[in-house]
Amino acid sequence: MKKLDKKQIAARVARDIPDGAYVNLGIGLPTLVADHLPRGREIILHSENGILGVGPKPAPGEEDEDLINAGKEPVTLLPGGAYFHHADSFGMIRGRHLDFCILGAFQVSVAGDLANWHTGGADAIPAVGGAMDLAVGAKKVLVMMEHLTKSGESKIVERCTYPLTGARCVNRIYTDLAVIDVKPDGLQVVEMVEGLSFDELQRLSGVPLRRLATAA
Amino acid sequence: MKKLDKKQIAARVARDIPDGAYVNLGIGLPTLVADHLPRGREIILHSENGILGVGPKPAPGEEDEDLINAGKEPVTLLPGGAYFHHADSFGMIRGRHLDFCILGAFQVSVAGDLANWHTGGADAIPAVGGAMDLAVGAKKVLVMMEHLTKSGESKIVERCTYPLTGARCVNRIYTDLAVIDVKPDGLQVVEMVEGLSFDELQRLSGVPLRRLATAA
Amino acid sequence: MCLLRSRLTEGKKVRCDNFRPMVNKLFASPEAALADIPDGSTIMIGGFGHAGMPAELIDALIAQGARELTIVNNNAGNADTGLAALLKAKRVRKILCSFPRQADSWHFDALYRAGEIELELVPQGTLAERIRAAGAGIGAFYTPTAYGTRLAEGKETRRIGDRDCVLEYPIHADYALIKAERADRWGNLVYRKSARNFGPIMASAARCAVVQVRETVELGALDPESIVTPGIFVKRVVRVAPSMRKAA
Amino acid sequence: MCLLRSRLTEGKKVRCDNFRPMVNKLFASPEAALADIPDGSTIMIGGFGHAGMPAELIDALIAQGARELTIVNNNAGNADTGLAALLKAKRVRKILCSFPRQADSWHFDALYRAGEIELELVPQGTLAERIRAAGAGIGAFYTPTAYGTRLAEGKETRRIGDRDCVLEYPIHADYALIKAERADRWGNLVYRKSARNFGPIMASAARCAVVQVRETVELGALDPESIVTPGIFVKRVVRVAPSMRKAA
Repeated sequence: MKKLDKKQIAARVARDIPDGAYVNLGIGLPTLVADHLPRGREIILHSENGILGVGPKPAPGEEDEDLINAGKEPVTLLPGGAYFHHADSFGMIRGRHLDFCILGAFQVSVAGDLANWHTGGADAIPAVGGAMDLAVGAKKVLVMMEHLTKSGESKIVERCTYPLTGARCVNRIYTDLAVIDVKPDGLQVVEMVEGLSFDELQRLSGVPLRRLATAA
Repeated sequence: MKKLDKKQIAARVARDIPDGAYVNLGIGLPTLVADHLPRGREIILHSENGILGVGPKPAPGEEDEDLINAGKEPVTLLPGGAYFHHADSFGMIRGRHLDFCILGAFQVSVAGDLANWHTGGADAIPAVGGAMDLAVGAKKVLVMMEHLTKSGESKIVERCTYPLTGARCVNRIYTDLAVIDVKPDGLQVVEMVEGLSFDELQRLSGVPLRRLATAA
Repeated sequence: MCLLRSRLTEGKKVRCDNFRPMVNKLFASPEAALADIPDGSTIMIGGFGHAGMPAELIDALIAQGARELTIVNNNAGNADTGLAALLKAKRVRKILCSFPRQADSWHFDALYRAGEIELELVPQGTLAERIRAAGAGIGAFYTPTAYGTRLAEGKETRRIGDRDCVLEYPIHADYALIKAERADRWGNLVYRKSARNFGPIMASAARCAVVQVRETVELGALDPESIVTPGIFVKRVVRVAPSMRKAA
Repeated sequence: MCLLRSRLTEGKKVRCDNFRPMVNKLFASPEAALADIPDGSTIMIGGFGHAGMPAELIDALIAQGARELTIVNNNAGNADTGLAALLKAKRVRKILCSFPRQADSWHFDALYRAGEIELELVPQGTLAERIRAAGAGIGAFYTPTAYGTRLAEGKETRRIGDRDCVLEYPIHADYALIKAERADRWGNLVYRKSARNFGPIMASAARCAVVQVRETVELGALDPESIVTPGIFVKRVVRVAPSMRKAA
């Protein structure tokens, strides 16, 4: 089978973002989505440090230390963009005004629980940022991650063993192997990469999956 | 004795507002205070519909329907003034950022309870506006009112018989007869009009008063 | 990848559809912007006095015909036009406001005395904060306002620090009808002077905020530092020319 | 009238005294603006990354010497300067933040592992809302954020509508140290781009908000429609010239 690389996952996520959507891209992997948004669609990116209408990276030498995204990388502002303070910014998030947020994950459970902020290690210094707000706030929470850990275990699990970011919050999972919807009655496979059979995906995932019913 | 008229009460209140104070003037009688603020003091007036730095009435013909105070009268804005929305405006009030608010009253109790929004009549249509927010919000709540009702009863009472605007919120009462502080241990007369004896004021008020101790 | 089906945008939460080619929230007329309001809707109406009152949108709402409305406004109508006319036409089941009684609130007064309208009287700051809470996804909040008064009767209370507080819940709306000064096609708004009042918070609290503006400008013409309501809160914008305003 | 005595302005609630002839909140230096900070104070520090970080005020706080501080910031210091230097000097008893762990947060990491600093980890939106609640006089609020997670353990919860919520309390501060772009002598502020971040809400939540600005302007020079923080929230303003900023 042909696993997707990170850019390909990002491009696949980007394809699902419709014209006019308000979207927050979590720090890390999800920021790649910005580079793959389809041309011809006007998509308005939110950054939780107080920006709507985030534009592309500035040209070298054009960086402005007062204009950064939530990952603290320099960005630009599109025409039509706006600045606001942190309480207003998280009001947008918590108040369900964002159409989508896209988050990375350590684990997602069959119920849509998300774990992406803490490995659970007793010695680990915790840091949560805006992840818990995004997890409960966006109308649709999309997760992008590799399907398996480095040691080959499924990151889609019956129950998260890492500390939760949010309970029952994930709507769709994009991995290097498949696109999977989290439905009230379980996980539903929407797409698989070429050369991957449903049975193989089921075996690798280790949790019950079902195929999307198609018109026979 | 020489009772104060409304303008004289307003002037007396105004004398107590120090330079640099942030002040909200309730609708009705308290708006008169604006006309008597001592020259040479910079006092910043707040209007709960979203203005700081309210200036004097506009010249005739200069009214702007988008620039009105809480009493819906046309006003102006001083240099240094600012506009904001209602939630921010009442955040200022509730968050104890105003140094003073000045309110009219039907009754004030010895404990500092304020009744100024509802006569209690079963048939009366109630209307509260921002009075309850101001009563709990300002650092100091000043009441200005006539000392007696038209039928000669004291408006300073043991217990309010009209519905409360706020409990234990009044700091000082200005009437046409006296200036009275509400202290944790009772009412303390600060000033009386010329020709009025403490005993007479006590008789008219019908609640226990005490004199401010002065250096003998 | 073999695309089976993409149904991602069909979620029922997106009731007021944003998604049009090249985001353009400008509507041709107040009538077009309000055409889909069903009976039984909760509608916030901006304004404090005449400042910020969306007069043409209210007129269009009257013409549109929706009934059994719940209205959220600071007042309950003045004289015979605007909100008062909507009340007079018996289209309002309930009103939430802080200051219904005014010298010229005769239509409200008559309905209220006849028991034909329900009134929820809310202190003005609590009204503003409940609207803001809806927009900001706050489940409920404790406020010191109204503690110990008739307006807190039956409500949960709690002493927090040195203040006794009352528990208050958000006010969500289906529609908000507000007025701003200037908008672009993304729905970014700036207001004018004290006409700002309830506009920004009502826009955030409604599933579908409809804004009448005096002027529309090109995208990018509004200073991003000075935009008061970012377009994310706005679904529909209608330009109402100053001349139309005077005629109304 | 016979004036006996006027004691009206002596209320103990007015801790950070506003009242000077012709309101003028401009201070000569960061040192002057922070001179009175006592040990044990709770201090909010604005900024997200370098944007909005009041570097010169933090330097002055380090020089000033106050100890046993409680700090509220989004992060817990980076590299060796600013907040990290304050931590390194062991002047901080406790920190409230959302994201302490970073590649260069070594001073915090060492203190934390040694048990020499208390950490209250708060989701970023809850941090912002708790600060805003303090400024707006809200006693407490229910938020859906963190429900069902480790960060809600031991907290009151309640189901409201379709969302499970956690009860959260305001964060008040004695001082806020923030950075803005421009101020007038009343303390009205405008910010620059994403440097706005925590400034406006921190100013409102502190008894004494101290602001470093790049520029001061005449009263009336700021557009009243565009003032982000009205002067009522600001007690002290210090101009830090751009050249000083670079040198720091």
